[in-house]
Amino acid sequence: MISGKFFAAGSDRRIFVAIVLLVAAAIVVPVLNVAVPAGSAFHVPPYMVALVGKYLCYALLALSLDLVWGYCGILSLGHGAFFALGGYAMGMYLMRQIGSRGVYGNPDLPDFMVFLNWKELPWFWYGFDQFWFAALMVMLVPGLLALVFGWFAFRSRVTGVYLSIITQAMTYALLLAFFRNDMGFGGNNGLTDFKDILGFNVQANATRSALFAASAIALALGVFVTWLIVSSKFGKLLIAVRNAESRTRFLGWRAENVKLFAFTVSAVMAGIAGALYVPQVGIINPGEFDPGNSIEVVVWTAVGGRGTIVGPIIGALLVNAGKSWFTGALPELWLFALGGLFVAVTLFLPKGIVGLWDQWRDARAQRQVSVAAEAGTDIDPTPPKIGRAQSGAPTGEWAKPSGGPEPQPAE
Amino acid sequence: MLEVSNATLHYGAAQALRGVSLTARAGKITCVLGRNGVGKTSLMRSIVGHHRLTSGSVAFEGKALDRSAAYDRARSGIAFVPQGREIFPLLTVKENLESGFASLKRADRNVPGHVFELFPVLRQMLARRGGDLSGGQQQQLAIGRALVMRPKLLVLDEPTEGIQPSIIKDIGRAIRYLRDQAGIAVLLVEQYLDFCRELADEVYVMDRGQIVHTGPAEDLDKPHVRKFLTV
Amino acid sequence: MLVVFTSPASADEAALRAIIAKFAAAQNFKATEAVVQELAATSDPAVERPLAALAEGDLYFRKSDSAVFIGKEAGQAIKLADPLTSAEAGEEPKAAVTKIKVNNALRRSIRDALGGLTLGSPDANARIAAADTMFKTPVAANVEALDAAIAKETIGSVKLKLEQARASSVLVSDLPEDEKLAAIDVIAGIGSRDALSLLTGYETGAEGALKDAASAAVASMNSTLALWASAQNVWYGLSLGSVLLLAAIGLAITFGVMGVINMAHGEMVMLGAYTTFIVQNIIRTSFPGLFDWSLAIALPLAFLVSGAVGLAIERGIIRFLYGRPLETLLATWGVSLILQQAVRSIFGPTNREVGNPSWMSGAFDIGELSVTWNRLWILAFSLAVFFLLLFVMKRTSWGLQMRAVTANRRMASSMGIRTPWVDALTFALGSGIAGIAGVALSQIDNVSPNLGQGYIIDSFMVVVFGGVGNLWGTLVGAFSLGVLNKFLEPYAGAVLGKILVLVLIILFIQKRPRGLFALKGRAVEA
Amino acid sequence: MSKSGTILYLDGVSVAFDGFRAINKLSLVLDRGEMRAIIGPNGAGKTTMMDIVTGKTRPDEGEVFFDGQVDLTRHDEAEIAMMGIGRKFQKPTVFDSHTVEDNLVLSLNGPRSIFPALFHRRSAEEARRIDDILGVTRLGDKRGALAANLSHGQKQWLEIGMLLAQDPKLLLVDEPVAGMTDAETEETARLLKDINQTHSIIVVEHDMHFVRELGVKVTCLHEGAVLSEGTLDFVSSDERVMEVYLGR
Amino acid sequence: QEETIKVGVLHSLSGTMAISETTLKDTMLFLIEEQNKKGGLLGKKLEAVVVDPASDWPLFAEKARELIAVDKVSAVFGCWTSVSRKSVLPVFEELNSVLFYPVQYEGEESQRNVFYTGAAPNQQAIPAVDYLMNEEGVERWVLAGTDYVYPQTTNKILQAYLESKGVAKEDIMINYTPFGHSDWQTIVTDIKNFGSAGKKTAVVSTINGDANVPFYKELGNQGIKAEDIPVVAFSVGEEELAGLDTAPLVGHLTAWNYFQSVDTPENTAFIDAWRAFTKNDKRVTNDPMEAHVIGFNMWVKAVEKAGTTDPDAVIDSIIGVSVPNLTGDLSSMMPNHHITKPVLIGEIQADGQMETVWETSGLVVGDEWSDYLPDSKDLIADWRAPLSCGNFNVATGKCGGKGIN
Ligand SMILES: Nc1ncnc2c1ncn2[C@@H]1O[C@H](COP(=O)(O)OP(=O)(O)OP(=O)(O)O)[C@@H](O)[C@H]1O
Ligand SMILES: Nc1ncnc2c1ncn2[C@@H]1O[C@H](COP(=O)(O)OP(=O)(O)OP(=O)(O)O)[C@@H](O)[C@H]1O
Ligand SMILES: NC(N)=O
Ligand SMILES: [Mg+2]
Ligand SMILES: [Mg+2]
Repeated sequence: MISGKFFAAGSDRRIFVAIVLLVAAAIVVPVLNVAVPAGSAFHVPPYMVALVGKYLCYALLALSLDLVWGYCGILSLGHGAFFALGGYAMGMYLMRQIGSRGVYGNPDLPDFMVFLNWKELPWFWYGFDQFWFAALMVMLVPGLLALVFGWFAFRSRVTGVYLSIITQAMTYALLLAFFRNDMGFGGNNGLTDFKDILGFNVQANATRSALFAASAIALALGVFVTWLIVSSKFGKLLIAVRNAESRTRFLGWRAENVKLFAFTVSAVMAGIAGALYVPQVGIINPGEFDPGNSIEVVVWTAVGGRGTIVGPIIGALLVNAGKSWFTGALPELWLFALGGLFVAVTLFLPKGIVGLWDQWRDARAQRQVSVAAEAGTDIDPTPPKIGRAQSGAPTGEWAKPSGGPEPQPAE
Repeated sequence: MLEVSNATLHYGAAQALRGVSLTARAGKITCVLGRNGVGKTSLMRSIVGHHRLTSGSVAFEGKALDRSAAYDRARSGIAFVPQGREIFPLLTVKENLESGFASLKRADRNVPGHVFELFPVLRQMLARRGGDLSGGQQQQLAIGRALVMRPKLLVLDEPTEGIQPSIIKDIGRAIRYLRDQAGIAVLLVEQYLDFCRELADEVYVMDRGQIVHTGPAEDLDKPHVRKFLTV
Repeated sequence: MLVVFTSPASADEAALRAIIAKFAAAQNFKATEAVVQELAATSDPAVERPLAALAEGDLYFRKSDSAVFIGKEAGQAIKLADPLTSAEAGEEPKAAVTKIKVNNALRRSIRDALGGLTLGSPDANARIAAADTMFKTPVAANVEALDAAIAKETIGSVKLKLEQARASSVLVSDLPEDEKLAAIDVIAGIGSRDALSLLTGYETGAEGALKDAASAAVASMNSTLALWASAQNVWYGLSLGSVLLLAAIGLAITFGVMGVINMAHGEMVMLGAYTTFIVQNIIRTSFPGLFDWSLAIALPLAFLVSGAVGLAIERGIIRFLYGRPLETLLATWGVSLILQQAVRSIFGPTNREVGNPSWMSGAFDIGELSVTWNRLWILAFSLAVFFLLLFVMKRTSWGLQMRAVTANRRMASSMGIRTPWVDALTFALGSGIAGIAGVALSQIDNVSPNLGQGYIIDSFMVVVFGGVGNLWGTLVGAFSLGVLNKFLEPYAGAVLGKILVLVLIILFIQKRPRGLFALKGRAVEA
Repeated sequence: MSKSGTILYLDGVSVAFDGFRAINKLSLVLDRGEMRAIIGPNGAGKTTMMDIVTGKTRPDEGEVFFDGQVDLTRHDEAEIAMMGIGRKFQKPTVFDSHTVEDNLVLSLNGPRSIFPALFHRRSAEEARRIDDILGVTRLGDKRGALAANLSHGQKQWLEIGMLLAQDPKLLLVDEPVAGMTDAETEETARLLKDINQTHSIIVVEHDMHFVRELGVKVTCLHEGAVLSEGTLDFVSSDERVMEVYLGR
Repeated sequence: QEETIKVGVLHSLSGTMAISETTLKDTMLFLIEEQNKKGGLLGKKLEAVVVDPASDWPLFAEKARELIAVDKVSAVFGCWTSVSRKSVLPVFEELNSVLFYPVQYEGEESQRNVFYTGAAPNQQAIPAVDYLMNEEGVERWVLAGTDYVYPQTTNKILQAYLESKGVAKEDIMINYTPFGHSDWQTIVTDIKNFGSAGKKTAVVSTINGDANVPFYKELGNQGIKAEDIPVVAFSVGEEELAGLDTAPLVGHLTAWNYFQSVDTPENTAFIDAWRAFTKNDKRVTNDPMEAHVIGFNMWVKAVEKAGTTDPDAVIDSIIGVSVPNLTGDLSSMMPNHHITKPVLIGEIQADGQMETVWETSGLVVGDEWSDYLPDSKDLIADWRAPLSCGNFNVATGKCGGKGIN
């Protein structure tokens, strides 16, 4: 049974711990925020709830990228687009919830439409007054975009940098498009001034706590789903595609469908992350489509350790916490600190933070082997199998057409 | 000329070489044999500087090489034909050959005529990209490329792999020619027993990362040596 | 405005001075304008000096006695000169004088007034300028003056201009119809936009044969101008392409050849631009005469600065990452943040001024094609850099070693190639070239810490669109994206145009999954 | 020539790369259940012929039929593989970042779509086959090792193992014994003969001892076309074959 | 440790907006230091809390929350772009704090917790157009802007205004470009062609930020002279011009409420003190800086008046507060949370300064709801009790916008 494997000790324990921690946070943090009085040492201030809730959404985004990049070798430089689309779908719902409480008091049209002289609601805004519809769109829109985009790209065998760059072009084009007021999504200012969600005031403490809990649960679910995918035979196939796409074809696998599935699932996850993010930060605007944002997601993932499930989560939490802290504590110098962190991580933690942990475990295992060897017993000297996609070997995705820089030890 | 003493090599926790010692003399052909996975390639790569030994040493012309990088070893006269060919796929055949110029003085920077005598196909394909060649053609290019370097020691890891029989014979002749005329040392890994028996002045047989037999080529017919080469 | 040109009357100097003195009392632009008109009406060539000074904002009056002077700033003081004779008249502190204010409308009427006055100038260029002004602002009364000037004129090109000016004035005069028809012919022959706008304006008010003639002329001019417009578009496209090429070309080395996902590429460009700024700053303060040479001096320095920084990055970071191309993205992203902030801390967050040397300023016309000098030089420069680099890569042993090392570092080492050197120098070369691109880009764009960020996406787009690892691909990619962009822009607008270009890139990559100049064959798939 | 009864049917196939004709009006027919050895000089077009059959390279002209009726030029690599054509590459190509065992798991025949893979559980039958193959290829003690860390010869064996796991109707085997000891070469010949009981096979090799061991019909290619065909003795006594291939 | 009053400074010190906003951070530090020299406020020292929202809009919201909830600042001075302001608005509303926003913007907003010390469109755009129409006789208009809300809205207002003045539709050309647009060749040519139709033409530029430098460079190189086609810009100040060779641009116009060149004793003293503070005798000043000066002084006065920094008290007491601006008048906080300002039109000089060529005779009250947009012309804001409403509809007599018509 799946659960049997899931609770087994060893390789997958880390995943289990992560899920337990997230579920616990989903329960405990809201309680400590809402039920514990503000003076108490155990009180979690609302400020923290909002902040960490936001990080959890970023973590889900990073996790979704890891599914395609870490396991399938698709370096998407446009994952922010799926996040933003999910966010916009949620934002549209929240806009419609404002009703006649907008500054112009128009019950049908959001404020920005009124003051740009729109006469009626554009067709693509229909249905967003219903939560179920918006929730559906949160998954459907990014999923569909990924499906169509991926279908074309993977079928044409666009790989490596070429794929990365067209994903970047995609998010850049969307950035420019959403910037335009004529698009009907509020232009540069985006969607903002939200009042309530499902009838609850978005600014109320309890709502914030609930959103935090929802984010933690969504992330836990994301971890679980990702784990299910990568630990199945399909997961091995993902890695095989990353490693030698054309070889999988000669074994009869349709590499393009494999990638398409992972890409779409990942886009849906990113969309959900975006949808949870928007009510917590209170605004969604085209800045989320900025190619720089998508690159940052790649950076979080790399910092935590790609091809591991918990790595990207740790990376996203850490880098964002660092950014929050540095921008307050060292407002003039924080870029040195952050930039230095990225350089240091690459040089000293080549496989990210989780990689460091694994290395340490390997080293310990190795010590055991040598001890055992001295004692005359025989231990299988293969490295311990861990939750990480083995990425010791080259993955040619960014390698140039052919033989591009091959992995070789530096001299 | 080349002196390997007590070499050990680890890949992480796994040990590939266990105290290997070997000598390759100038004007002689030294052949290393052994089953799959016994460590032949690991030994060759340690000699040319692709792997750092865990312990033991490699000396060439009396100088210890252990600290020098692969390019310094190449510049001191060691040429390498690796298993798996490793030609530069996007460089043309001509450029692949010219990549061997790096270790030569400006005046010597030309492709010796015997390279094209030995492998006429290379002359026809000078402008084609190395990666487009057939497997055997690539192997010929890899050998030709090593010869451009005018080496004092030629390290060949299964050079006949994928090459048609007539050219294998030519390669044999060429190796002998290089030994006799240029007096260079040749270190050869080979699975193809007949080829080895014909050429070798001295053979080393490996098993599980160790040298288990040393002797002249004729020893290869002895059963206690043979047993290391059967399944 | 009625000015008599035939006999440059010399008004009495005292009368002129009296008029000039009125400037001090003029409270607003209308009043100043009246004084200008009064001066112009004297038709005395001597008024040219005070009027020109006024247009330049160099006319002052002394607060103590309301005397009017031409002033030149000299530190905290103003050097005064007599408005008519230019004789020196001492110095006053800034606070003691008041500048006589001008605005655009005033400058315009001074220009018109001066136009009339300079028609008889001994300087041929001044006469041409006068003729141009009269051409654009036709007045019936000018015909007579122009006739006289044409009769006296000896230089052919000036004469032509004068005749064109006369034609435009004839149109608004009450001369007979056949004169006007001839004038329409003359104007139609010019074929420029100014001529077109003149005729279009005339056409609406004209009647009968004149209207027909004007309409026909307008129609034919419109069609030739449309042709010129597409030529102009091609030129703009090439020029945008050259900027893209410059931005991308260093990346074609560090990324295209070496495979380093160099997110700090833009910052290398930025360092080149800041080097230009420093060079110009030193020149401005210490060697002002060398200003026209500033770019030539900055070029090698920028190459060295960016190259040295590149070298340091390669030795300090990149070389540990050759086995892991993807990690270079993370590390160079960090480097780019550090470099941006370093420049921000040293030079401040705002734009820095980098000037155009005189040979990079202005524009010239080929027919109706207007070509700005800076764009032309940048195009020439980008091509020069490109071919130089192509030569290095394809024809030198260094280029061969570079390609061998990046294809298979371990094997290249076994061929005797000093791979650390080659790596370091290659990265330095790519960075250095980014640096000299920065020198060129400083001529058309902001020099600010964000400079690099503006080009990084475009650079990657160009290199990848052209086909990674292929220099020709980068060239063709840059120019085709440039031209495509410029042909879309007039129809779709700048924003939609850019979106369309991105969408077309996405679609194009579907057709050619390995870029424009895709490498084909086994070598690639292996 | 009739296609029926053939497992592979090539007629008049040509392919050129930038004007260089690598395959030149090649015709070749393999009967069901047959094993054929193909020899020929380096660059004769042997590997290219396999590329054409497996859908990697599209021929410029000519007919390529599988199993008498399937036009292979209309299908892509994955479809062709699913029909039952398996291939071992000249340069051993395995999934470096997977263990030996996982390489085999991915090769085992069975459904090839997403959802079955997602919900796949390994059956006892599959486990047994993997053990068998590991035994045959003598990689049992490398079961958990990363394929990247295998020696050259071990990769050759792994790829043969993957081909076995795939269990295709037609096996295309490009230089299987390169880098193997003489003893292993004999072993491989035995193995192929064994498989030939139930499968059709094309083997490319330069090792004449091995080809002799197989004892099957031999085709010699040269410059993209058939130079000679028949028993090994017949072919190797052909003057032209000696001239261009075997040497004197 | 002695108790201080904390003041939040929320300006981007990195990213794309650092180029403009960093100076405002310095201005706030300067003002706070000056105030402390005068003995602080309510007997306490002021303390600046500087954070870097890094030109990242959601980060603005996060940092605003941090300033208010964690650092417990009494007021925040910050934001530049409208989107950053929109992003922090809900935070100020929720946590009930005050924000002083110093930049010219598109209007159509009046929020209880925000004080708008920059210009509304009627304090900048409309007077500029009036000037061009009356003084320069302009009949044909190019409205060129960066493609986002501020230019789009401003241009909508201007278009309505121009049409109300009888300008024909075909005499208005509207053009938008992306942020950071750097290749202006086509557009400058279009402007040139549009301007050669025989009618006096001018460009009204709402081009923002980095795109301005290449725009002006291209104008200069293509030889568009101010006498032929003047350009009036709303987002180009002394700071932006410092990065440009302004010689070819002499005569082009800008419209602001303050120029560094304004010749008043207040301004001279301010510039001297500012240069002493920054230890840079070339450091320029600009309009948003002046807005912060006014806003800060108003806040100080309001706090003194209320005797507390409590936001509710300050919000009540600040209305009607007047402080000297740097152009020699008294600016007052109006009930709509906008202030009164003079409007100046300046021509760019060769030294990068602006020379005032026209100014309004008196101060202009910021109009939050434009009279030229159909849906906002009936709205007013008045935050005094009992109305206390940001969108009071004078037609229906109800607070809460226009409602359905
Ligand atoms: N990079 C590596 N990491 C771990 N183990 C390795 C690595 N490379 C080789 N090995 C192991 O080391 C042993 C020796 O390998 P080596 O390549 O030297 O063998 P070989 O004698 O050349 O074999 P062959 O005849 O197949 O080429 C093998 O068991 C192999 O699995
Ligand atoms: N993409 C390509 N571009 C150019 N030439 C090619 C390409 N592919 C193959 N060739 C050429 O086609 C010929 C046939 O190559 P192929 O690999 O089929 O030979 P082979 O018979 O397998 O030889 P070997 O025994 O050496 O493996 C060779 O001369 C090769 O150089
Ligand atoms: N409010 C502005 N200028 O964005
Ligand atoms: Mg080997
Ligand atoms: Mg072959």
